[in-house]
Amino acid sequence: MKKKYMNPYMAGTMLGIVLLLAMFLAGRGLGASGGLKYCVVSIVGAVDRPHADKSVYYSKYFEDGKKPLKNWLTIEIFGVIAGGFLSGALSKRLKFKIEKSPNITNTRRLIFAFLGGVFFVYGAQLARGCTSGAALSGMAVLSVAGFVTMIAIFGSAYMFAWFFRKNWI
Amino acid sequence: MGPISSLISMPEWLDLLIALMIGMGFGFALEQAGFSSSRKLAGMFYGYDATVIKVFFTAAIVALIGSQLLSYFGLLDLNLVFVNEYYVAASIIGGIIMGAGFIMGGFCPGTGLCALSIGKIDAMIFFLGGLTGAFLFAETYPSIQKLANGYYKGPVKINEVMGISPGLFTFLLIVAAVGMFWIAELAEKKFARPDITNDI
Amino acid sequence: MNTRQKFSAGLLIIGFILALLPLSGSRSFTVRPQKLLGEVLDSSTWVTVDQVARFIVTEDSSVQVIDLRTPEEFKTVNIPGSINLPYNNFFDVDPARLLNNGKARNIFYSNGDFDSNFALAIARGLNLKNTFVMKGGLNEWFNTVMNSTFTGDKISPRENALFETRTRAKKLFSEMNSMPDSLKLKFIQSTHLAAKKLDGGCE
Amino acid sequence: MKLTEVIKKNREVIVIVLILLVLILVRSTGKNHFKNDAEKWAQSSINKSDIIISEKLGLPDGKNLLINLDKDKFIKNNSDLLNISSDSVFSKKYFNAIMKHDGPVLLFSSNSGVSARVWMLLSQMGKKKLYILSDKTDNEVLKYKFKPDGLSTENTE
Repeated sequence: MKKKYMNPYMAGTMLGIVLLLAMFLAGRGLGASGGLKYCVVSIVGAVDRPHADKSVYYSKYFEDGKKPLKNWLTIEIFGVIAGGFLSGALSKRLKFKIEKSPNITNTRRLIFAFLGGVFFVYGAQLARGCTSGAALSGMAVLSVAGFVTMIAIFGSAYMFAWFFRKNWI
Repeated sequence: MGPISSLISMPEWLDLLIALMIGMGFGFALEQAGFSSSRKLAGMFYGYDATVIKVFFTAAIVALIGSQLLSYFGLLDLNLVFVNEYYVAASIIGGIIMGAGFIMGGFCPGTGLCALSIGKIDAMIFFLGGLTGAFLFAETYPSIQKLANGYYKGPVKINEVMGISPGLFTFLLIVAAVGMFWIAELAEKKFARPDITNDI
Repeated sequence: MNTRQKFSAGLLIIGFILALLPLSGSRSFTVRPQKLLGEVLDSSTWVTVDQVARFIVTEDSSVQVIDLRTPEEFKTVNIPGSINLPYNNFFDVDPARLLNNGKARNIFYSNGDFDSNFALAIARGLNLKNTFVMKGGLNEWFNTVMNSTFTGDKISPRENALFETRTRAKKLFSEMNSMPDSLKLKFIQSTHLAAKKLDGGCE
Repeated sequence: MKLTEVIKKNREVIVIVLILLVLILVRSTGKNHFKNDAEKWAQSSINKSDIIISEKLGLPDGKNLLINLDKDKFIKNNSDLLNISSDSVFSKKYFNAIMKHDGPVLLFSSNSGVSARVWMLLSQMGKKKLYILSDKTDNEVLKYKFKPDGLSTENTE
């Protein structure tokens, strides 16, 4: 039997302490989308190195023989996966499944999941951080960018919620 | 006196080990909060589950209080902690695109990774989509470079813009958050969907 | 009381305390007083004008000379390769970030012995251990390096080397400061202090 | 609800807040640390003429306490004199004497750099009315003029 989720305020406190530790130990916040970017950069670098060297975008990640996979953000997201797995194992929530509303098909759910990923990470690259990197970490250091991004994300999600309501409720 | 990384020049392996440990804590906290479930996350936008706002604001406020106190006790130099730089257009437009992605996919990158780690297949597809998104951004970067780098304001802090002390701003934020928590729990009752919440 | 109410109450009280604390977000000395005193009185924090002359002549890239005088004074005359960081707005430019520049030594100088040593005490107090002072300032530089003359006919090899260095430093100094103003300005602008950016975010 | 009941139900909150209050109390009353806001306490060093004084120009009013920072030298002066070698400024006995002195405190060292550094440290501890006694008050004036035509300099003194 799977365990119940932690009380949200307790979980928030735990997350806040992790964020505080990141600030105290490394002088930086948390991040997730940055790690995805570095994965892509290293894939592109491995597949088509001349293209990467030519592009204004990729080339800066290969300057001076830098290795995009050996990067704080990339290692951090491996940690996220490990930590999530650990927590799932402890609370007996490990299970392969597609989570969706019973009113929609698996294919529909997966198509939208894919599209959501595309949009989210594209926007995160533009805003230089996602909900964790820009909004959460930004708010914790009182950065204006953090608050603006947070309001934009939640505001827009509420705006679009009506259009996608069939997917969820 | 923190941040430790600026205090001593850490060897690379230690720096990356810290990254791994922080990442693990991050993933663990997200999963424990229930962010590995897209339907729980989406509940935020339909009112039946407001965990997102509770966890999100509690975390931001705890880190904010903690860092202010550490700085007060002379243990952390906040001038050496990274402050996100403010690109007005990029932050707003990026945020709007992210919001759309959030409601479509039901995850944000961090929660997606953590859902993927416990075997959610939709999260794996979300992750693939994320990689595609990052790839698309890199390829379209030359044409949106101007937008991405325009209206640059630097690493501005919100309390400095408002002209108040960081402590006072934190207090105001807490007051706002407490109000939101209260509204969120009222909404959870009003829009309750036991069929969904019992399922996740 | 449920969890939300408990958390709300706790956060509100702590937030209220925070609002009352004198948190200006500004920098404060972080090294323990007794330790800092020992550090600033250590003789290794002083370098001589001759050492600076040698750094300049050998173009030592691990050293950054920092001129704390006003921009006008700096424009009139300065030590070659130095960077202007006026003491008057030492805090405005965020010393902690500027001096975290990866250089083994940042050497302060002003005209005399006050500004440079005030700045050193501040920098060391902010835990910037790569900061030093050129003893005697620019006055001592003129006195020792610029006015060095060869006296007597018998000198030891060591004196000879010292004299060589001084002469070469003097020549560099003269060349640099004899440049027409427009050229000098260009040169100064090209050597602005490259502040190390903080690492972080999702970039 | 009775008061005892409220306290019982909010035990965690009360404990955390109390611990925090005690820590803040200890910090704000503790003396062995530098004050917050280094910029504020360094401010008067920017306008040097206010803090660097010489006997010639006249000493500040009030009961002066002169601190001689040089180890071996003893200087004569008509104000209260304290011979402290510079490295024991923060030893309990001398530090209390400096901080508790109401009138102006004058720092003297034959090395102006040492007086300047000690001045900054004491000022950052919150000491007001702190001066540097120096016979070289014009120390920060450039006494040489560089002549661009050749390799020569001119002493303007």
